[in-house]
Formats: sequence, C-alpha cells, structure tokens
Amino acid sequence: MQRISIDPITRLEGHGKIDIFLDDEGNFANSYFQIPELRGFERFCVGRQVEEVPILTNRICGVCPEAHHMAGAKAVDAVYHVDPPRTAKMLRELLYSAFYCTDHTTHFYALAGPDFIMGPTAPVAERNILGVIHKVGLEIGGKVIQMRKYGHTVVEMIGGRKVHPCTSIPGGLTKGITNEQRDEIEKMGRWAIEFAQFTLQAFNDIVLGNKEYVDLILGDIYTHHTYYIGTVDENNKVNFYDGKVSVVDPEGKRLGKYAANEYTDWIAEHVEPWTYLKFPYLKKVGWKGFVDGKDSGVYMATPLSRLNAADGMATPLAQAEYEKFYSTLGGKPVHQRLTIHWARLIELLYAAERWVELVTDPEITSDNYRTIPTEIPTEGVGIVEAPRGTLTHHYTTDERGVTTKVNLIVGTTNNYAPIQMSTKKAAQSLIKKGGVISEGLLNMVEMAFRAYDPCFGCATHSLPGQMPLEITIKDASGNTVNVLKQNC
Amino acid sequence: MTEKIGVYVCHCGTNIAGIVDVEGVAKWAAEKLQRRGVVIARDYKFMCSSLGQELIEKDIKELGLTRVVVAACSPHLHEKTFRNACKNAGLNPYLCELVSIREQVSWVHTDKAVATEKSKAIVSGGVERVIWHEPLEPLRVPIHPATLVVGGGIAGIQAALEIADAGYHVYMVEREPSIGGHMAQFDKTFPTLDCSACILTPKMVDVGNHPNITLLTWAEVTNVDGYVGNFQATIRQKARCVNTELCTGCGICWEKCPKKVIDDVFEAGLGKRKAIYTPFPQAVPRYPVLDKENCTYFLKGTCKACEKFCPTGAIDFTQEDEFLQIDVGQIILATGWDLFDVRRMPQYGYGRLANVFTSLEFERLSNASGPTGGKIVLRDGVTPPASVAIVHCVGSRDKNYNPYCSSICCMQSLKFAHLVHERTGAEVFNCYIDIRTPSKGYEEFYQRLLEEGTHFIRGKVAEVTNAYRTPEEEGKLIVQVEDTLIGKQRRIPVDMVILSAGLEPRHDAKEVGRLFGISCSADGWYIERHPKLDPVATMTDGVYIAGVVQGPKDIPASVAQGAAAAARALGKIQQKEVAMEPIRATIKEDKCSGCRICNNLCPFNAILFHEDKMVSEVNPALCQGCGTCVAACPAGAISGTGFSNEQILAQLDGLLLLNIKRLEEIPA
Amino acid sequence: MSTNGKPKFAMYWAASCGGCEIAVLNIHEKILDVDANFEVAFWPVAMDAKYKDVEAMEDGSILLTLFNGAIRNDENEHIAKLLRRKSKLLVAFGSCANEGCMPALANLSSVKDMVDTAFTTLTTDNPQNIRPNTSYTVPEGELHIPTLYPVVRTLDQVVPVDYYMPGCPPESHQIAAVIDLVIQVLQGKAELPPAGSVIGAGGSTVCDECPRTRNEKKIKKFERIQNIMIDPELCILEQGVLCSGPATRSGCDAPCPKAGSPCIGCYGPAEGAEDYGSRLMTAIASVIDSNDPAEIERIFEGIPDPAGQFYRFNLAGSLLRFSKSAWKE
Amino acid sequence: MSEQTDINKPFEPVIIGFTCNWCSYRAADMAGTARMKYSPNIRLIRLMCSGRLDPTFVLKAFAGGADGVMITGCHPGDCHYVEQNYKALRRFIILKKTLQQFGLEPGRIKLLWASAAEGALFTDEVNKFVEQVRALGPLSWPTSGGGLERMFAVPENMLVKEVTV
Repeated sequence: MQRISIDPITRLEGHGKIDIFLDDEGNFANSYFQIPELRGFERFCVGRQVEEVPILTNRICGVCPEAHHMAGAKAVDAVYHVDPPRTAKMLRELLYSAFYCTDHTTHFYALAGPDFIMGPTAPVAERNILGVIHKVGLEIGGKVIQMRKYGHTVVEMIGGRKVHPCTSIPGGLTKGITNEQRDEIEKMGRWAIEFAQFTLQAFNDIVLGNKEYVDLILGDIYTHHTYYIGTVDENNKVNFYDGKVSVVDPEGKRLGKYAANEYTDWIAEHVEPWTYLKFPYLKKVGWKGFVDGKDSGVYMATPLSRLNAADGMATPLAQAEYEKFYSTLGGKPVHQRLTIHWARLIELLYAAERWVELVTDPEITSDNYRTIPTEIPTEGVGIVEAPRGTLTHHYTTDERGVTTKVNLIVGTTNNYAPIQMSTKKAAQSLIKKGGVISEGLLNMVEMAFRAYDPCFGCATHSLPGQMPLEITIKDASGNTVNVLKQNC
Repeated sequence: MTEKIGVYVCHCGTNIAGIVDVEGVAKWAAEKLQRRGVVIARDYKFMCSSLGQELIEKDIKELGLTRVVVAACSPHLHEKTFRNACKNAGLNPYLCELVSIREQVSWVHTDKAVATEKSKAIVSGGVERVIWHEPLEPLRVPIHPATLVVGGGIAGIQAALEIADAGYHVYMVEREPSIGGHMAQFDKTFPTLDCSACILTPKMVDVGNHPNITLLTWAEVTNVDGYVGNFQATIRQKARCVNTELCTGCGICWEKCPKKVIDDVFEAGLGKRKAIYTPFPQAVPRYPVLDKENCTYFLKGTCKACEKFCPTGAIDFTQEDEFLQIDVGQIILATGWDLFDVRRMPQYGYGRLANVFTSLEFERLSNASGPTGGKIVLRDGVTPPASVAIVHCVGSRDKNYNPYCSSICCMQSLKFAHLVHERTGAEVFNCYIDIRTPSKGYEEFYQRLLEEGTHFIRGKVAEVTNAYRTPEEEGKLIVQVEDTLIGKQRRIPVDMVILSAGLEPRHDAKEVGRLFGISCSADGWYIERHPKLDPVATMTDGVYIAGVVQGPKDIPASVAQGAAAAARALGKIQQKEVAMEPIRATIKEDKCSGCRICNNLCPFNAILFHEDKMVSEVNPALCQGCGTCVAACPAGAISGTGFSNEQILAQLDGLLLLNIKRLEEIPA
Repeated sequence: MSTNGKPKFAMYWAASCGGCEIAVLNIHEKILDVDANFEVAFWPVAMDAKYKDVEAMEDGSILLTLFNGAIRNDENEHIAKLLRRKSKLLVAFGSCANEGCMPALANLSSVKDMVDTAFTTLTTDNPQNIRPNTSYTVPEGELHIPTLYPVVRTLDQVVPVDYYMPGCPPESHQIAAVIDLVIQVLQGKAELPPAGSVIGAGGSTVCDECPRTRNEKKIKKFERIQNIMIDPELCILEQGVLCSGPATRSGCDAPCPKAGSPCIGCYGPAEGAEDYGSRLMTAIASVIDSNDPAEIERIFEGIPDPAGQFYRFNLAGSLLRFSKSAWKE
Repeated sequence: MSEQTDINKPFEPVIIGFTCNWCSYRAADMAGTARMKYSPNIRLIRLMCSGRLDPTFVLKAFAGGADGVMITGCHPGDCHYVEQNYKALRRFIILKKTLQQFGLEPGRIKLLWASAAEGALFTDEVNKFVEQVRALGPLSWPTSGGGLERMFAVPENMLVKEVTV
C-alpha cells in the first residue's frame, strides 16, 4: 500500500478533516469531523453601520449570498422596527425563489449530480459539471445553464447584481421593477416550472429507476433519527422567506413553532475544543452528545427537514410531488439522508411555482417598495430558509444604528452534528477489523456528508461551496495508517 | 535605474560643515545610493560660489548627469542659483533639487553625529525625489505695465514718481484726504534741519500733477485678486461730498464752515479743523473733504453753509462711496506707521499731566504752520517753558511694549532739544538709554547738541510726576530717573516733558497684509523676501514694500526704499512678461470620471467642467499650483507638476531610508 | 474532458466566499468555450482533482490560473506558491485576491478577539468558556487544528502576480471578455496586455459609468440610505449618502448606483492609486461644506465608521493593511 | 522606525513633517536663520500648500516606519492660496478619526498652523511633538520591514513539507 504521509497535518488546514481512530484490534474506535477555519464575521461586523451588514454578510458565502442578504435585510428591518410594504416583501421573496431555482439546480447537476449521473466510481476527470454536460448531452446541459441564467437574471433585476445583491435596506428595497421586467420574469418563471418537472423526471429515471441507488439511499448507513426544523407559513406549508420555524421530533410530532425573535429560547450551540465550528442543538431537548433519538437535541435543517417539519407545499404541483415522496418512502418523517436530494428537487419545483405566483401579483410593480423607519434602532433577528438550512442573523446596535453585537447561525452549521454522526456511522459500518480500507470507503463517507450539501463557506464563514475532505486513519498508538483525500 | 545623479554637499564655510560631517554625507551618498543612480557625490566649501557652480556644470557635461541634488541652504535662497547652473550646462533647470541641510540641520541641531545622520536621510530623500522630476519650462505671463502704490507718504511718493517719470502709469491710493504722510507734519528734518515742507511739498505737487499718476486720496483698497503681472484691485473712493471737477480749492467752504473739530490726525490733537477741510494748506490734492460724522448738515439736517458760499457749486451732499476696479501688474505697499500710544505708560503721566507732550505733538508745536505758529509753549498756549525734559525710547527697547529700537527717536529727540534750545533758550534734559547716531552727519549733530549745553542723562525714566517734595519742585513736572553714569537717583523738575514715542506698525497692518497676500513678522512689520539681499520684495511675487512698513527707519532710508521698490517694479515692467514657476495641475481626460469632486475646490476658479464630455479641465493660466485638487482627486486623474505624488512619495521613501532597506534585500 | 494538447486552465479558491466561482459559472454558455479551448486541470468547486495531481505537473505547465480568495492561512499560502510555480499566467481574481475584500475587515481586530467573540455569542452554550485548541487529546488520541494567521493578505503579498482582475465578484461580462481575449491570444489574434496590468476593468472610476446627473459637490450632512428616498436621477453622494463611486475603478457598469444603492467599492482603487481608502477619504473630506473645526467634526459624526467605510474592500491591500491590535496582541 | 537597533540606546522617534511653501516652511527657515534649536527627530517635506496634503502621504509615512507625522500650514485665513488650508483641516480631522480605528494613538499625528514669522512657535511645537511621540514609544509598523515575516512565521515542526511518495 502506498503510504502518503504529509506532516504536519496543517499542510491541509482549511479542509474538512475526518480523523478516524482504530483500537488495538484495528476496529473502529471513533471519528472526528473537524472544521479548521474561522473568519470572524461576528467580530468584524461589529462597529459597522447596521444597514451595511446585509451587504457584508453577503460575503460569508458567494454560493448563497441571497440568503444572507435576505436574513440580513429582515434583521435590519427588525432593528429599525419597520415593516416593509407588501410589494417590497414580495419582491424580496421573488428574488429569493428565483435564487432557489438556480442554487438547487447548481447543486443537483454540478455538485451532487455527478455521483448519480456519472456514478460514484466514474473517473475523477469526468466527475464534474462539464462531465455531466458531456454525458447528458449539450441539449440538457443547455437547459441547466439556462436555468441558472434565468435565476441570476431575476436576482440582478431585483437585487441589482447577479452575485452579492445590494438593494435590500431597512424598510424595503432601493428600487422596484417595471412592467417590462415583470413580463420577462414571468416568462422565465413559467420556463422554470417546466425545467423543475423535467429534473424530477430525470431523478425518477436515473436514480429511483436504479436499484443500486435505491438500496444505497434506503440503507441504514445514511439514516439518523433526529429532530427536524424548517420554516412554515401560517398554514404550516413550506416557506423560504417568511413565517415561523417549525420543529418536529423523530416521530414527526410537532414540538412547536418559533418566531425569529424567539430563536434563543429554542437553539443553543454546543462547543467542542477540537474544532472551530459549534454544534447547534435544540435547547428545549438539551445536548446529549453525538447521538440521535428523541432525547438528543441534535436536529437537522435541510430540504428534507423542511418537508418533514411542514404539513405540505403551498403550490399544487409541488404538493403532488410531496405526497409522492412520502408515499414512496413510507410516510413521515423520512430519516434517510440521501433522500435530501429528492426533497431538494421538490423544493425546486415549489420555488418555480412560487416565482410565478409572486410575479403575477398585481402589486408586484407598485412603487410602494420602501417604508422610511422612524424608530430608534435597537436589536433585531432575521430568519430565512437558506437552501442548506435555517439561517439566522441577529444584530444589536447602539442608538446611532452602529452594530454592537452580531450573532449568526448559518445553514450548514445546523447540520454539523448530524454530519459528524453520518460520517462516523458510515466509517464505523464500513471499517471492519483487518478489512482493507479502500478509496471506495472515502466516497461512501463523502457521499454521507455531501448529501447535506454542506456549504462550509457558510459554516466556517470561511470556506466556500463543496468541502475538500481528508480522512486520516490512525492506529491506537496514534500513527497514521492511511490518509485518504477528496478534492485535495 | 536609468538616471545619472550628481550629489553636491555644501560646507557653507563652517555654517554646515561645523555641525555636519559633509565629507561623510557625500561618501555615504556615493556608496549607499549608487544603485539608486548616484554616479558622483562631492562636497565643496561654497556650492553657491561660481567655482561651486562650475563644479556642477563640469560634471553635467563630462559625466552626462541627468539629475542634480544639492544639499545646502534653503531653496528659497539658492534654488534659482543651482537651477541656472544646470541650465548653463544644458540640463533642464527643473531636474535639479536643492535640499536644506543648513536651515533644517546645521543651524538648528547641535549633536554632530545625529545631524550627519539626518543630513544623509535628507539627501536620500532628495535623490529619490529628483528621479521623478520632469523637464519643465517656466510659464510666461505678460506684465500689466501699471503699478499700484498704496500709501502717499514719502516712501510711496518717491516710488510713484520714479515709475511715473520712467513713463509708466501709477495708481496712488491714500487713506487720508491728502498725501504727504507723517513727513508733512514735521517742521525740520534731522540732521540737516532743513524745512520738511520745503523739500516735501514739491514732490507732492509733482505727484498731483503727473500725467502718469492717478491720485486717489480719501480712498482705500478693499480687495485684490490675481497674481504678479495681473492683479485686479478694488478701491473704495470715499465720498468727498465735493465735486473735484468743479472745486478750485479756493478754501471759502472751510472758512465759512461753522463746525470746528479737533484734528487728531494731522495736528495730533493739538489743533482744530473744520467739518469740511484740507488737513493743511499745502495739501495735495487741494480740494477738501467733507467729514460726514461731524458735518452739522449730516447731523442736524440744516446748515449747508459750504454749499451756499461755494463759488463753483462744487459741494455735493449726495455723493456716495464709489468702488473702482483697476488692473495693475505690480503693487508697492508704503502704508507707514502709527505712533506708540504713550497712554499705555501711565507712569509718564501723559493725558493726566498737561505739559507732557508726545513727539508728534511737539512736531506740530514747533511747526511754523502749526497751531501755535511754531511757538514752543505750554498747554496754556502762552507760557514758554524754562526747562524741558525729553524722554527717549518711550515704548521702544522695552519688552513690556516693543522690544525693537524705533531707530529714529534718538535723532528726533536731539532735533527737539535743539529746537527748544534755539527757540526758548530753556534748559534741556535728554534722558536716554543709549544714544544711537549711525548715519551720515548724525554723530556730528549729537556733538553739536553737546556743545549747545543740553544735559544728557543716561538712564531710563522711571516716572514723571507733579508730586513735589521740595518748594522748588512745586508746580513743576518732576522727572524721576537714575543717572547710571554717576549712579545716582535724580529728580529733575521741569516745565515740559516730551515723550519721544516709538514707531509701531499700523493698527490694521495684519488685515492689510492679508489683503495683499503678505505676512507680518512677530513685531508686526511686513516680512521682506530677504532681510539683506531682497529688502523690498516680499514672498508674494509682484508685491513690494517700502518705508517704515518694512521696519522703523528715517526719511533717507524710506526714500531709498521707495526708489528701490520702484526699480524692482520697473525691472519687471521692462521684461514685459514674467516667468512663473511651472507648478500647475493637469487632468488626464481618460482617467477623469467627471465626478466633480474637484470642481469647487479652486479659489482661482481654474477648474472648469465640460458637460458634453463629462470631464473636468484645469486652466493653466489661472492655476496657481497649490495642488489641493491633486490631493482631492479620488481617481488620481489630476497630477501636479513639480509636486507629483510620485515625487513626494519617493522623497518620503528616501527620508525614511526605505530605499536603502530595499536595496539591502535585493543583491546587486 | 479529453486531455489532448489543449492548454491547461485552473481556478482556485483560497479564503473566499465562492462568489467568484459562481460569477465564472455565470458566463453561462461561454463556459463551453472554456471547455472547448482549455483542459480544465484543477478547479475544486467544479471537479475532483487533487493537489498531488497539481504537484505532479511540470512547472509552468498550466497556462492560466484564476486565483480567487485571500491568503488567510498556511494552506492558502502553500497553494498560492504551488500554483505560482505551475502557472504561466497567475491572475489575482476578484476582490479577495486583489485587496482582501470584506474578510480582511478582520484585520482590524486580533484573532484572539475573533475567536473570543465567536465562542461567547448569545446562543453559545459554553459554561467552561472553552476555546478551540490547536492540539487536543481525545480518549482515542490527539487531534490537531491549525493556528490561524493573524491577518489576511492579498495574493501579491505572497507571490508575484501577472494580472489583476478586480471585483466582488468580477462582473460576468468582464470575465467573458477576458476569456475571449485569452482565446484570441491563443489563436494569435491578439496580444496580452503588459504584465502587472489590471484586466477586465476600466481605466477611470465608477462615476464614469454612472448615469446619474452630477453637480459641484458640497456636503453639509451625511445621510443614511434608509432615512431618505434616493432621487433616481441625481448623484447619490450629492444626496448625502456616502458613495464609493468616485474612488472606485470602473468596469462594473455601475450596477449598484443604477439599482439605487451606493457604490461600495468592490472594484478597488483607480489606476495608480496607492491607497484606496485615503483617496476616497480625501475626496469626501474636500467637499465638506464648512471651515469651522467644530462643525466639521459634527458633520463627520455622520461617518461613525470611517475605516469600515473607506476600507470596506481594501484593508489588506491598503498601506497600513491591519490595525495595531491585529499584530500587537 | 527607531533606526538604531541597539536596545540600550533610548528610543529616538522618527517624525515626518509636511510643510507648506509659504508659511510653515519659511517658519522652519526662520528658526534656522535665528539659530533656534529643536530636536533632530523631524524630517521635513515641502509642499506648495497644506491643501496638497494627500492622506496617502501620512499613511505611507506610518507604514514606512515613521513614529509620528506633523502636518503644518499657514494660519486659517492666511493661506497663500486663500483657503486651501481649510481643506487640509477637513482631511486631517477624518484621517485622525480613521487612524484611531487602526489603533494609532491620536498623539502620533498633529496639525500645526505656523506663519513665516513663527520660527519660535515652530521650534517649540516640534520639540513638544517629539517628546509626545517619544512618550508613546516606537510604532514600528510591521510593513516598514522586519516585523511582517514574524507575523506569519510557522514553527519549524509545523512547516509545510513537500509530498513524499
């Protein structure tokens, strides 16, 4: 066996690191998923003018800046105790729905897609979006590109820029949209619905139609019985932009719903000395360690969680898919992590439908997109559903509106504990005494956490997008037996 | 590094070499700055000497220097010298940089080692800066041939006549109704004792009649714009209420005017004038002014006596102040002086003790055309004094008042002593600190006074009082003084005391200076460009100073300066145009975004905005090169010749020796 | 992709947000030109490829590397040096690599301060006041996480850079233009700009591309954008809202001012400007409409956070680069 | 930047002084002509006007190792260019505020109005400022050399080594 030894391990700092320890017999002892980076947004957003923070926090993650911009916008609304006009809220949600379509598309085709479309064992050089395009053909590749293009066009029309939008300010937006833009956005929205349906069909054919994949998905390796959270509207239907956060237990029973300004009663973050990232958990249940079950406060916040935490989808086509999803997988809640990919596509369809719903509202082109705040700024929380999980921004300011405290609980962070558990479980069930530790293991483990679509740009407020991964396996005496690397 | 730089360190005799190891600095530059382009570094006794300059010229020719750095005195002294040296050798003069290691090092520091280190840093700064210099041509602007002379005293008169006689136009502006200034108040002038009026009046008349002189009395300059060669001055002609076209100066109006006013200006408060008046018979111009503050008509609405009796109907009560705009190329300031206010020294009793007089009062008292017709008498106007004390240095050479010597008081006091002696035969006591008689014929005059039997008491008068202690002191003024020659306190009873008060800058000198863009020294006198070599020019091109404004001096010196200032002005007029430092801002059109940040930063309105192209532009003729817009331009689209960012940042590098540090990092 | 003789292309993110990657994907169908003309040798966001593959390459064998992200840690620095060695043309891509971008605002405080803040937030359940340990012993053995570098650096503060492409992120039309250029160069139809130049950007500042009408500037009071309705026709700065447009390099087409919000300066300093923040600062200060010290102070109270406002994107690339607390502690 | 590295020597601050051509530079000249003495720690740069002062110069000075920066110009109202020194004043105020966020003590930067006649004032103020900065101690901003490398030094055992296969 070729032994790669790179000392010290800081050589790979900035990567997701999984250290797997074996006992004297060479059996799996324990594994640790470490986040070795921290950028300190909570610190350097302090002292800034609060209306800037939604623009600063954009830069936490360029994959989902819209999510940070929206959470930030809602937080500064709250800081100034101002309720934006209906048009402003609709425009923001419209932007957000369009963003969801691009983001979910990007993830399915560019990040997770390769595993399914190309197959986990396909050659490295082909396991990428270009590979996908080559495989599925330019025509479909063209559609994928088209979807991303439409999404970003809407983001630019309402948000001012394709990446890192800049138009949301306390009390609403700096601009509205014209009738011409409205028509264009509607046209694109209708196309998006078709695209979402097409993608669901593709998932059906490629994944559900492939027994190997289905077994993989339904296998125990990728299953955890945790709590789930997700934002729902007043009818308990999934909503990305606004509403209350619904919390359901492993049996699917709703523990309750909390509004943004109540988040501290529900969520706390556990600290481990061996990683820069904290582990959020449900305060009401408590921290019991990296274990699942009803007594452990560990929860998950992903597309799957949102479906589990809601009573359905607010749009007809998505609702139908929602029902199909649960009937196929044997009722709520669904615990198999890999089904997150499917859930994501149902959300894609919902986002597209919502897009059209909003853009066809007569008030969408109204000039009433700003309310000028009159109250002294104090403190505010903004919550939206980022594609990768519930996103919470909490700002406190002095009377000049200069931030004195910033707290961020970011999409992926919610899932840190589940990811640690998933990877551990995967490793545990795959490493047997004396068994050869193969590259295959690596992919299986990696798929375990890639299902969460972890955005460590968000998580560490440091590293973007897909997380390069290194697994180091050490024997009882601490010697490195093997180092497996993905994207390093 | 393509430049070939020569570094020249000046000893300035021992002025620099005494504190700075000049050889060391030169060696250091040659070695450490070699890789910055220094090909030769010399030190020399006097770089500014012709030999020193030849040294530079030779190197430029033989070594092909492309840049020159001279470490010597202040650029304000010799920048031109060394630029010329470069020019003579065919190098563009602006490729030379003069850094000061005299004013900024050897003269202000004492520790030789530290001074030498600092000199090295300064040289290093100069070298880095000069690399970024660019060849420039001076800007040439035409000189307007007319000159503005402010102040109609003897200095101003002299200057005006010199220029007018040379055939160029002069505007003379005088605040008072007549020109003549202080000299017109005197009877005699020291040391020759010739009659002040006799020598002054003809000159005044010349001014009044001169075809090349526009005389504006009862007028003040209120605003000055522009720059050398092209000043625009605004002048307020105060309402005279007399139509000068019609007035013949016959004098009937002031004979008939019923209102008497104490004349604090010309008669120094000793005499009276009318509400409509000329300050003195020989006044130029001869027509009077009507003093609205005191005129009965203006106060009560009736009278108009002057109007009734005026044979030519020249009186015009409706006259208003007028503002005139004039264009001139150059300006001469000769605004003179105020007398030290002796009331500030109550121990001398002026104002409280009737027979204590100021020097100006005595001038009028002794003046044949004065209030007493030249009779020297006590305040009662009849009694001649039997004994007179003259106190020197009143308000001068005294750190409580004015630290400087007013330079004329000794001689004027001697003059007073002589006049008293001559006209009253009274016993005269001159109380002095030192007798200063520096100029031609002055010492002789002093000797003459000694022979006349004047008592000279060396001592600063402590007090003048009427509190008598002995019968013979009763009714007298007692002068309390220590006679330092015999080491005795003395009490001298006299009938009259003359306070020889010092000269002070005009009360409004600072504001006036600001108006013309020149500054005052701590004493309040205007600062000349150089105390020895350029005594009549100022830091502002095209503005000159003459007479006492520059510092206390007597009539001959004032006249000399008036003439000197005129000569300087004439010199420029003859050149027809003036070369100006080509330090100007320019805007790169392609970099200018038209943000318009710079648009309202220029006090000379040199920046214009082109709406069509949406870019700003600098008009070089109006730009004065302050560089404020350069520093303001967010796009870095404005650059300043002579003081570019590159030049300043490079000099900073050099001063902090970062250039050396960097060199140490990269091997040769 | 086939690995025929096509020139190699690489893109890497150091400490960045991934927005640059998204911006590149946002050239949409143009991405296919990249595929047609280049062999994508290394691009973590889009494909699996390992450092060891890069290390195995010959020096200078990658034609074009777009490097985004600032240098935050040892790994960033290592990869920067690695890619410098392997690449013919190394492009500092995006604000982070060029001037530090917002992550560099961290340079205003110390790492300790950052960690302390993160581990004492409202929701942090940390009774023993734990901080991450660079090496920590768990029952099974020892775990390591890296110490963090005290401050963020720009790419050219670590390795020589051939070209600079500013923007947060660079606008897609500019990316497309640059890719076109490189392809044309490959086909011998165009010349590369002189080394060290800024590409994919304009030579003036954002005002040049801003359609709003402008007048002579006089500022008596600074406004917060949420407190006024911005006149859509008039210069935002003239309305009292601090706009970075005058000092910020053009090339973006002024999307933010066009969308009614001020330029925040992501395209960095204008050509030749030594220090972005001071250029903006001096411009704004120059048009303050007062000569009275007390009043000037009062007007500047409208800018409670000058360092944050003037150096929002440029701190790491500025002359001072970091605050004293960042390196003294 | 304390240029002498010998730690036994007392700290000698390096001060950069910006002067305007018409007033403060001539004040310095006058101090010289009058043989007034002041501390040699200050090194002057001549600008035409304090209005020429670009904050960049000040930052460059600090980044380049200066321990203090003194900006001088004509008295308000006395500016040779009418009122450009007011622009310097405006820039100074915001610059000082900004520098404080960078952790620079306000005492390291000073604005002085000095007329051509005020050689004595110039002398006193320079001396005062030098002492003030001396009391604050060396600034030695890392970018002025030396310090920077140390900031990123990784312990030997942590140093990156190449992959060995």
